Amino acid sequence: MNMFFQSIMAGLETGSLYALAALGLVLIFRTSDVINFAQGEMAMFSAFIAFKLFDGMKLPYPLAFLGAIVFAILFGFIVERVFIRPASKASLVSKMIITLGLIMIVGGLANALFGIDSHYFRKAIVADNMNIKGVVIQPNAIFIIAITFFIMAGLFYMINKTKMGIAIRATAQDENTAKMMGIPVSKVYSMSWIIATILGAIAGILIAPTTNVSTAMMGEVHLKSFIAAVLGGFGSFYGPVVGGLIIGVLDNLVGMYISLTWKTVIVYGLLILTLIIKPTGIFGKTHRKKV
Amino acid sequence: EAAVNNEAGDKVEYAQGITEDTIKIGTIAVQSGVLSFIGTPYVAGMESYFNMINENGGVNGRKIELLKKDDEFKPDKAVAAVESLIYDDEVFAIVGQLGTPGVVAAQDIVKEKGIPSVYFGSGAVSLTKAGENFFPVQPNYVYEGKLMSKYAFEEFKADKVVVMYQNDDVGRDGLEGFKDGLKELDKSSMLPSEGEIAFGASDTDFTVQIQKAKEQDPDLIIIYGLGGATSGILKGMEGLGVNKPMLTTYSNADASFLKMASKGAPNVIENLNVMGWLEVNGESLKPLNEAMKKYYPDVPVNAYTMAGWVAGETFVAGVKKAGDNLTWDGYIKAMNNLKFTEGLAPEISYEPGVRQGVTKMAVSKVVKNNGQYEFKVKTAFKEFE
Amino acid sequence: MNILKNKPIQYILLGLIIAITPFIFNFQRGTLTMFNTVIIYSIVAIGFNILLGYAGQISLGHAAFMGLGAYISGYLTNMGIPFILSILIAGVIPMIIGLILGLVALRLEGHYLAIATLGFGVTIQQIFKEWTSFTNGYSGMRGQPASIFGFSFRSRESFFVLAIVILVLLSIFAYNLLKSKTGRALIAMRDSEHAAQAMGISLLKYKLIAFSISAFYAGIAGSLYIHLIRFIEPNQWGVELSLNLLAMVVIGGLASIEGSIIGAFFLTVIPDILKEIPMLGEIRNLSTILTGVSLILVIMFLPLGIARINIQIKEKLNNKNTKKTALNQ
Amino acid sequence: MSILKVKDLSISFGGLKAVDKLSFEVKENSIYGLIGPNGAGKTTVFNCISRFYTPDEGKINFHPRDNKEYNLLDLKVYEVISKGLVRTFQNVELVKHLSILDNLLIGMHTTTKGGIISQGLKLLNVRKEEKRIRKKAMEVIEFLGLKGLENQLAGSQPYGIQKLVELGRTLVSEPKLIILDEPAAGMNSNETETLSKLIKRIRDEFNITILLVEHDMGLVMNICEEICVINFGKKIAQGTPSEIQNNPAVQEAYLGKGEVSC
Amino acid sequence: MLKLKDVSAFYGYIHALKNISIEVKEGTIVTLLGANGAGKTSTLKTISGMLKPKKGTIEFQGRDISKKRPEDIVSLGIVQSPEGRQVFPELTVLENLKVGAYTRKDKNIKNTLIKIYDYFPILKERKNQMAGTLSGGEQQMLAIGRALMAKPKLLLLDEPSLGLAPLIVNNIFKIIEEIKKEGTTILLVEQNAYKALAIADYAYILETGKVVLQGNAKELKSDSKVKSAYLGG
Ligand SMILES: Nc1ncnc2c1ncn2[C@@H]1O[C@H](COP(=O)(O)OP(=O)(O)OP(=O)(O)O)[C@@H](O)[C@H]1O
Ligand SMILES: Nc1ncnc2c1ncn2[C@@H]1O[C@H](COP(=O)(O)OP(=O)(O)OP(=O)(O)O)[C@@H](O)[C@H]1O
Ligand SMILES: [Mg+2]
Ligand SMILES: [Mg+2]
Repeated sequence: MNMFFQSIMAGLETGSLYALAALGLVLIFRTSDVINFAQGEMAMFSAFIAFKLFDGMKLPYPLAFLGAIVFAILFGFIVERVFIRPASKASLVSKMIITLGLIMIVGGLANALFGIDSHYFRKAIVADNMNIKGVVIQPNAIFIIAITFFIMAGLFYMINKTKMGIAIRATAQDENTAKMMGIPVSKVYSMSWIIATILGAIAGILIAPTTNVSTAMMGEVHLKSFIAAVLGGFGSFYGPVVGGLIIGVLDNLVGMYISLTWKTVIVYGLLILTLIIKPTGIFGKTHRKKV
Repeated sequence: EAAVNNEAGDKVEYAQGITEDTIKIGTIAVQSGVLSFIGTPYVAGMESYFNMINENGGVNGRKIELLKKDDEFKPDKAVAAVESLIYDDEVFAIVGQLGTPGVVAAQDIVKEKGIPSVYFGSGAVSLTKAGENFFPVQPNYVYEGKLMSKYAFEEFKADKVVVMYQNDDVGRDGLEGFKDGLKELDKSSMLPSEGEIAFGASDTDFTVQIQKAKEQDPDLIIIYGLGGATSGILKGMEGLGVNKPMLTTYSNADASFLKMASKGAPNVIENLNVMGWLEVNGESLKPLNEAMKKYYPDVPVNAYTMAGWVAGETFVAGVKKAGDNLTWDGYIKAMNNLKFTEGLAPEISYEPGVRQGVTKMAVSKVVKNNGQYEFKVKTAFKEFE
Repeated sequence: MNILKNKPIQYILLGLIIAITPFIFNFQRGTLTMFNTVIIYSIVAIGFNILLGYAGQISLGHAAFMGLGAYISGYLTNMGIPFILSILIAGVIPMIIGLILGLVALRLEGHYLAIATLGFGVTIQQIFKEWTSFTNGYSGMRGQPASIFGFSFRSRESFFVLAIVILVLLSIFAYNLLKSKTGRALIAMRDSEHAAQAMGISLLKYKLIAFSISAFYAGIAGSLYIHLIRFIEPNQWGVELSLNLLAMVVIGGLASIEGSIIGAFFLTVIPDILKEIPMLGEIRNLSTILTGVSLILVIMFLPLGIARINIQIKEKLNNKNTKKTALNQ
Repeated sequence: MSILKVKDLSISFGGLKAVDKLSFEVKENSIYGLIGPNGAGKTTVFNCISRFYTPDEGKINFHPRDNKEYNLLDLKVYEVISKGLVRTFQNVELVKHLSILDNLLIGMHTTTKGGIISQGLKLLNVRKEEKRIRKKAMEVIEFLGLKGLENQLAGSQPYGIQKLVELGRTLVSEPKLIILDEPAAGMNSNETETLSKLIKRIRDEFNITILLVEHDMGLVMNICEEICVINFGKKIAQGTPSEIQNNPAVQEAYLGKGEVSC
Repeated sequence: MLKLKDVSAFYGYIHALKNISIEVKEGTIVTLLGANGAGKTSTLKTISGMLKPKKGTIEFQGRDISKKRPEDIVSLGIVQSPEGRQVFPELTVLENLKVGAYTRKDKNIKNTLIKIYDYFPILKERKNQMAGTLSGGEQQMLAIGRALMAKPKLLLLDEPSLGLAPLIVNNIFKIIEEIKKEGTTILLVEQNAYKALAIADYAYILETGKVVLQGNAKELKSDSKVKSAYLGG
């Protein structure tokens, strides 16, 4: 029984990491209809900045964290201005290719600037583990799960309840008409890329203790975050979070009780099955399309 | 045309890539993309060695000219690169081709041409039977696994082990070798089938695997995987408070792995032992460290750098032995008579038909020294007999 | 002269010219191997373009079909089955599996389809890794040289001819198909599913057709691949290749057969050329960065793909306002 | 003889009953108008007939020829056209990136023969088919007065032309019944008049029954022989144009008093 | 209030507006008439900044706005109800209306909303329905309502009666007159020329991108040439 709960606990922690990474993805998707393949790469870059500030410049951890956030603001702004906006009229797949190019640029730059080594980066919360009836609970894991839910709730509020949120959604659906209604569309895009990049940075920094800081650190997490978003549904912010948690937990349970070698096949198989049964994800609403 | 006299005094032409004062060779390694963390230090190590040799006058008056190709770890690019080197650039030898997919894909081409190919950045077993012109150096994973079983038995006195293996060629070969070894030692019962635990190279959460390992209550945990996942497992052990002796592959026997892994797992790291095929005390690493500082100051010195360096050493040892008889036959013959003990590896030698690469390995243990972790050699270099 | 305006004839003539160039000019062997892979990727890209450019269905798992073709063909020829037969089977089996994706696509749109197919691709790749009795797992599978009626296509030049013949045949087939009922139905489905259905076009049928044809092309290309490179392993057939295929057709030009070929050329050759620039080669990873930059530049300045460079330049010269109209077309 | 019989048709969206036990019959070779206030459920009825929606209740029977009768609810959307029933859309749905000619060829999709292999190899039968359908499409293009525009992209045409192309696309399939959703929307009165004449000619020259939804009372009263008025998904009146115009219930719900101008 | 001087605009090669000059006086209703493709919509688009004029000036309250961005033009008080409705399909009716009020900073948004629900009661009934699932006519009402939410100084209406039932059409024209009385200036594009001329003060008739006729609305309405050519006799 301990093993069961321990696997679930670990699954929730990893799942939160996927969810955290997925939230930025979903935000960009919902504002500009772009699947940002480079989200993971951008998160990695920001995590490196935090690491360099902490390890290289010896700043205290909170300051390094903050520094990376400030960097992310700039980074998101630049990426949107330089790469995304000039192609705002391009088709959906063209935008995918742009973010593909972005992977190469950001990844390549990181490689050239930060070197090829992996580095350990400390946890956000360093405290003794708790042990509840044989199940080890790490305070840092609780912190990560809490942050994820906090961000999710914040995004949910912003998108659904604020004026900015409605403007963001309107822009996503019809940029031209949004302009005609006086929405400063370019500001909306900048904003959402900035927020998404910040989310990426937070995800990257929190993931770093698990994966180490390296140019390849986000690979698996990024892929899983996609799956999380789709599984839960791109249409909401709680969908991806639940999707992430499900994948994290499922991965562990399948590994624990079915097969460690076939677990990827099984988990992806379940994903495809879910999508066939519920094409827009678990929480996605299906609108009957009006003819 | 350059020519030499062979033993019988006949005129023999130099092989391609050889002139009076140069030896042109080629290497292939991934140098861009996510996997460049392997290829970059590797090539840097090799090139530093050649630079050092060239600066000291070259080998028998010939400078070594290294052509580098990037295959992005892809077999098709590797094939094209090998062809370019052999047919278009006409190099004398392929030295230190890196990456199992590319090495195996190019195997036929290299064999067909008969060009010497020295050192492979790969632990693929198939190289041991590839042909007379193939000179693998670093131990293959199956052999290492086999040797681990011997150490598990002799050194760790284990009655029960668990093998956590990376679920790809690396880990599976290691596991296979380990099981082979147990069988030969008649100790198959040491590893129950529940003790074979797979993990993915890119996994981030090892809780399930660690719990399964712990459940077996083994005397020794073998971790057969590369640095990223292995450090992840150590962190997991730290988190879950698992304290068992561990033994991992030579791929992790370098200081930068230790530096990274120890920070995430300061308590369990001292349980870690590694296999090693190189003598990596401060003295023997000095030339490498100096050369790297000189030529590639921003590239880390790690297991890959050392591997590249050994590739250079091995090739040059063969050239020295061949003297002026720089035909392919001449070189291969020279290599077959080689017994090279001056390098980082304790001993490299080939006989016709024997292509095992290095077979002597030692176990080192992680120890804490003035607050720093380092490897300390704990056994002699032994072979599996 | 009129006959030269006929696309299939153009394809044949062009194929002929390209096929004999290695016999006239002395290409480097490595370069010729690369050109051979360009032809192979062109075949996948044409199939993929039928799916994406014409039918408007995205797939991020197409590498799996190519891999499947490669494994099947390798396995069969290793068992002694003639190349001709095994290349056909290597096309047909992916085609059948493509039907499964077609069924998925019937229920999914846009991003959901993208990820579902990505999941499909990863799953199949995982199966390549695990099903060792068929694929030989991580150790990889070796392949024989292609041979037809005892003639072995061992040399790079002869393989080039073989690959081009197949490319030309498949290009003509695609062209004819797209210029008739099926092509119109696919485009109708892409532009307006409602109109298509009202006009009697079964979305199920045409999604299945699109997925299975493109899987067929990928399978054929996979088969050629293993007989050219003569080695494959599971890691090749992953997301990276699938995304590269996507980039090929978008960069080359959606809904354009020529574009598919140009895109395959671009994505195979440009990174290598960038590596060769000697001054830059020393700076770590610059080639990767520049490849990314080149992708983005193409999208920004030639949003309709390199194949349509002429109309886009013409429009640019004529009026600055044209970007909108160009995309509306 | 009724070509289309709708009986007790009901459909709701969530709590909203968009169509409520609606019944009406369209006589063969007539021009039949379905009118009603905004949101009354007209487009929804069309969507049920053309099978984009499946009603919660009710029957829709189609009777194109003497000895043939289809229960439309047994059919899938794409099967409807081959039985002789075809529609246009309230918001024009053309294949924007194809020429006008190609759009018409798509209208003949179900009657075009040839398998995938023979299309890919361009066998003789495929070439013959292509010739046949192109000829037919050109005839319709001429009929619509669009000759010369056939190779233009459909998407770049003015709205009015697009509506004509959509009409043409229904004609090439040789239907028995065409249903039109607001064919005159966005047209001025001259254009509407031309359209009225065209619709009449279609009925007269091709013997095609027309069922239409329209808010332009000029057109409706001018060409429809029978009209059904619905409100909140229910029928509130049925009859000839003059009966409808003078029906007080219709005036109150839809027309307004004495407002019909034409 | 609004002055277009010699405005020319293009879509790619297509010369949509050819030296158009139009003036809209404060507090009036001006209507633009003309056949399909005459350039009416294009004129409105150049005013709202969606189509950049190649030549000519557009002055609003004495300021040149021809180079301003659409969102800035809205802030100046020019709002459009676009052709083809263009509601945000996946926002609810209420959210669509809120988007309309995006540029407003005053506190009276609620009142405007009440008034719009008053004009179009159906919108109130459907306030939580996704706009994309509304019927054609309902969407049209929403588009008009959304523009009114901005409380514009100058309202651009592109075929507001499109797809509306006769009863509602009459209503719309009444509403237009009402908002004029409240002080909003209106530029109206309509196919229903009779009705448009009936409420307008001044009218322009466009043909293939040119102004071919202009004048007092009442006069044009009774002009027999105009009648036969544009009003369908
Ligand atoms: N998919 C849907 N989901 C929810 N409500 C819907 C849906 N489709 C239609 N409705 C509602 O059903 C009612 C009928 O819509 P329909 O489109 O049939 O009206 P209509 O009679 O065609 O009106 P109009 O003349 O304005 O086009 C409307 O109130 C509409 O909001
Ligand atoms: N996006 C576009 N791309 C290319 N041409 C266009 C575009 N929009 C309009 N046009 C062309 O510009 C000209 C003027 O069109 P506009 O839409 O302004 O006419 P309109 O008077 O509003 O007509 P309608 O009554 O159909 O709404 C037409 O020839 C039209 O085809
Ligand atoms: Mg309707
Ligand atoms: Mg218009």
